[in-house]
Amino acid sequence: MNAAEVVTGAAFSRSEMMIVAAARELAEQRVCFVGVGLPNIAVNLAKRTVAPDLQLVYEAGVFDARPARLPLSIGDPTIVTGATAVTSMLELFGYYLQRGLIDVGFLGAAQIDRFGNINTTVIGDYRAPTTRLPGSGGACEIAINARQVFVIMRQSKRSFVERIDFRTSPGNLGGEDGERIRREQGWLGRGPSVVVTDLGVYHFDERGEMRLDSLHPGATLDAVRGAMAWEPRVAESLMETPGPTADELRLIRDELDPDGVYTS
Amino acid sequence: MNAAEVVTGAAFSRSEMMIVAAARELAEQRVCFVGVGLPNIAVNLAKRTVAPDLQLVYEAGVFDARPARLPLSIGDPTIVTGATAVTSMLELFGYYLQRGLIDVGFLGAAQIDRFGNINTTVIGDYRAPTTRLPGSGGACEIAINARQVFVIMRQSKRSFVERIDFRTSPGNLGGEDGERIRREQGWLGRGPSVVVTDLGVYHFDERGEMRLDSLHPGATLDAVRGAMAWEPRVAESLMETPGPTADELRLIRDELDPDGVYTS
Amino acid sequence: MRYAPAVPQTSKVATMRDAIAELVRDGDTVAIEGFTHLISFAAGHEIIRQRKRDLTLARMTPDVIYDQMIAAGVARKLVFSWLGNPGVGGLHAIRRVTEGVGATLELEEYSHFGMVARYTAGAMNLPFFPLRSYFETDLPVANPLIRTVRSPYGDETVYAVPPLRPDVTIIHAQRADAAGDTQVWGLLGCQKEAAFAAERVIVVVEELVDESVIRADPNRTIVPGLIVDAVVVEPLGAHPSYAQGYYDRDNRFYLDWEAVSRDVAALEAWLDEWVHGVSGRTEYLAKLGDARVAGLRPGSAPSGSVDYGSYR
Amino acid sequence: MRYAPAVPQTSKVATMRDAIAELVRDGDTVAIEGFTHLISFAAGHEIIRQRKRDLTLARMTPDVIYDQMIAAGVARKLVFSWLGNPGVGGLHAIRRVTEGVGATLELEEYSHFGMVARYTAGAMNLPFFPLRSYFETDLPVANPLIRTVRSPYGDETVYAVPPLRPDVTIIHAQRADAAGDTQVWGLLGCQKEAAFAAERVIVVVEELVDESVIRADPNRTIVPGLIVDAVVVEPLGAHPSYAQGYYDRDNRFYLDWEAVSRDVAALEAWLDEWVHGVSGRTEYLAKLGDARVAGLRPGSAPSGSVDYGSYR
Repeated sequence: MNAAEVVTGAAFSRSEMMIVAAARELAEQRVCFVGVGLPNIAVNLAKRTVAPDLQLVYEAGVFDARPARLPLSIGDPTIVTGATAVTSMLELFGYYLQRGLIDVGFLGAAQIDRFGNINTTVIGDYRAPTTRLPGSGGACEIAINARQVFVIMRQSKRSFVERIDFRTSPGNLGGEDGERIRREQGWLGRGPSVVVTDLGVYHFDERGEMRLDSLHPGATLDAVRGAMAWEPRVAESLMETPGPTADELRLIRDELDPDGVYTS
Repeated sequence: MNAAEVVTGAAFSRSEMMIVAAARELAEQRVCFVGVGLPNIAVNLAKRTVAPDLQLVYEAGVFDARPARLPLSIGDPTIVTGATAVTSMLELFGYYLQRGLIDVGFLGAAQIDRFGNINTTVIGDYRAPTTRLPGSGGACEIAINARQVFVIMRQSKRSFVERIDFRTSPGNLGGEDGERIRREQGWLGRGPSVVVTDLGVYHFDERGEMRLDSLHPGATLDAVRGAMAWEPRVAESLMETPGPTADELRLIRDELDPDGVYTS
Repeated sequence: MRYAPAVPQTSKVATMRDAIAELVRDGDTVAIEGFTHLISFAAGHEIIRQRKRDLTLARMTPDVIYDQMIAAGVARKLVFSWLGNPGVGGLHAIRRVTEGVGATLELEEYSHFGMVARYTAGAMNLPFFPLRSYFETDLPVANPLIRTVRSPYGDETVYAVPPLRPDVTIIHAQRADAAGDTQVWGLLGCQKEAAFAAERVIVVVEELVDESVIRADPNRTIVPGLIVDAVVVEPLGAHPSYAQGYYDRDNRFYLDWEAVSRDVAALEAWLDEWVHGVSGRTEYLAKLGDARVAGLRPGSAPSGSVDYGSYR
Repeated sequence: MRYAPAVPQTSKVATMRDAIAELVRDGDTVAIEGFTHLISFAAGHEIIRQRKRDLTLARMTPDVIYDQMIAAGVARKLVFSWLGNPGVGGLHAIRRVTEGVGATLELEEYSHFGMVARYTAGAMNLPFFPLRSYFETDLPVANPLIRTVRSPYGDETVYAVPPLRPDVTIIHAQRADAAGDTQVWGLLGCQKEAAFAAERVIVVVEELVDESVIRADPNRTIVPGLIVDAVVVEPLGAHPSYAQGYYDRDNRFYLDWEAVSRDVAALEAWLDEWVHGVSGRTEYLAKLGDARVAGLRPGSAPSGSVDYGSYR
């Protein structure tokens, strides 16, 4: 992007920065499986900015959607009208996802650990949880079968935890052990490769551990450490995430989320 | 049928009698899976006579076909136009047949034994056959999953054999042993229940063996014995098959098989 | 070539009241399927009105309708893969009976593909369906019905799920004929699989059409009358969910549900007013008002016609 | 709301000659699928013309096109479930290389559902697919790749088949756009499964249409451009088989084939005249003549249009 366009200061919210940073990660990607919630707005922003040819796959059974508005949910009628293909969910999960045709699975999460293992099932004990979360939906199979997984979530000591309460979707197995497991069980995917939060952008190192590569404008390493339960690995060449452009903000505010559902 | 209408003497061929007798067996049936060849004409005749509500299922993926002409094959476009449903073959074999929704599977055969085991694969040794036949097609799974199986075939010492050269489709297992096998393997079907030939009509007894119940006009028990490799069981109350009606013959000759492909 | 005049097929058209009374029985496993669109709220409400009990409710995404049904006390167990108010948040009636040590609702939990695979195994009469989900997760621990199966080709081991065979599957569709031949366009979800897997099937439709409409486009048929027990004609019967080409989701309703669902008294009052307080869908729609419905109608986006060809 | 102007998708439109030259390699497993209709005779003939060798040919119903290809010597092995000239009789070129002790063509034989299940396992990336065929038959003896698998739920044992993953799948369809998004109506056979199972996919179509035609009716799409490597526009490319809505089967051809196929010299002469003697489909059709083609055109039977609704 053109640096001159970058909006500075408090002219954008942390959520907006998170969505923008997540969208930008999709440049160069071809086929993206869009998860519930924040991924939905990030992916739709990418389609309007860095990745106009991105083919959006919705677990509802839609391939190459061209939503004319931000879908209210991942089954909104606007993802159907004008799509390239609509299939049964058996075929969507079997012939597209499990077959290995998805480049990026884009997920949200309630809890994540340093290896990208994700919990969207329960907080607390499974049989008597303090909070009952939605459960897997398609996340478990997306994490296993998409070639790589991007995660978008707000970061806090409650969400970035040492040990997740329930493993709904497997993380980045990393290393030789991970390779062996993948090979033996016929996994096609490499697991999570990007995590974008309201504070920064993480990628995964060769051992499968999350590494902070970019801090959002205004965020500090201390703020990051204060919002996670383990001592983070930090890239030697830690970058500052370029702030949102005026066009990115306009798209979010005027088109994608005029009611501020995702960005408030 | 009205006996007064029955055509007598040499006014009809043995093939015509066979097709008519086979069609009549479909009275009262609801859903019929139509096999290649002779079953195709017999079932289409039934639909025009004794079973107008019969729902025709073609393995090509068609449910409740209303062919406007005799289909040239079981994938003819005339079985598609005006049908109730067209599905993939995965769904046709899985959701309709294996699910147990087919009342009658109607098959032809090259060889049959006294228990209704059917060979449509090879004559001679499998690895070096004297005659390579078409193979199973859908016959194997029809025989296993249709609630009952009707067979139509011309009868001779070469086709009604003591021991078939290859078991393509299982027969009427009969008896307690058959019940046990069906239960253990989750079979839904009872196997062959009717065999109609150019000489007569057979049903199966409680042990699963074929029994001659009706002789076609002009056929004799000696002729039957001369056209099969085992000594047939014969019903105590052996009937004579009522000959074709004028209407049945007209339908075959004018509409269904004007070129005499099946009836020559 | 003409067919002999067929005996007219018995019509399966029924009222919602009769269909639910006759086909849904206490203790049944009931699947109301439809992924995001075509969710039969109308059938769910009738099940509540008739005070069915001890149901096992199956559904990939128990959303607002299951929150209402579970709040009304019809269910003892939930079989599912994603629990929430789509695009809004949680389902608080369900949370109340699933959180903490006093949880009273039994849960049997899969992933989406696991649920789809279960219906498919049911529809195909298979003893299990294999899939590559669940590796390195806690789901097989939480649900011992998720098991491994070894491939007979090489060493590979994958997971399997057992067939799901509902006593009753209820689906909403755009159109059907009186015999129950049913067509859907837009999202197909797992309705076909859930219907073929079931013992009994109720189809609720926006429009009852002549058989000739169905037969003009047989590739659109997802469920044949063969497996359908009742056809209920209930336009807008999927409100507040949507029906592709007919109406949009009534998002205000979903947003409002958040507050209603959090408050036991408000939820009771809502059920009294909108479910028990109306005799059926006609009164519900009258209460809702024409203006609200009018605001949900989409513009037009025709599919165009294709030619099957006449082969005589 | 508008999209940023997209980089135009690279067109995949290719000539049949280039598509076959680049995508079909000696030794490949090639599946030309299409059950009775939409059989790509045009692609089969081009494979013969280019004298491909050592192919493993897969197809549920090896019919006249495979009889021609096997007669021409392109194949070393056949994977199939039904072998014949549909509605007519045998395939004599194939019989000559499969009967008697001197049989030279290797056979791998299943039932129809077995073949469909193999493609489905390939399309789903499963190590096997379970099915209830083959009980008490000789098929698992003839083909040791048909194996049993025990259900992890109870004692039940069913059969399984392994995935079939063609190097190339070729399908004929009514229409596609330049990116390869492909729509079919009428019989669907196992084309979708065979295409998703394959490493490379060639789609041959009656008509090339604008993307907007595809997007107007997304439920009709059976194969997305995502998995398509080449789109070949070859009207009447399925002759003498049929294309629903476009032309009927040329039955005279199937009847005539019986005599041609029985006689080695006649078959060679036929290949010389109709395959090697023409440069491609255009010359083939010119030879065939307009009158013969005109006689195959069906009457009209429109599907009618449905409305997807515009949701903005």
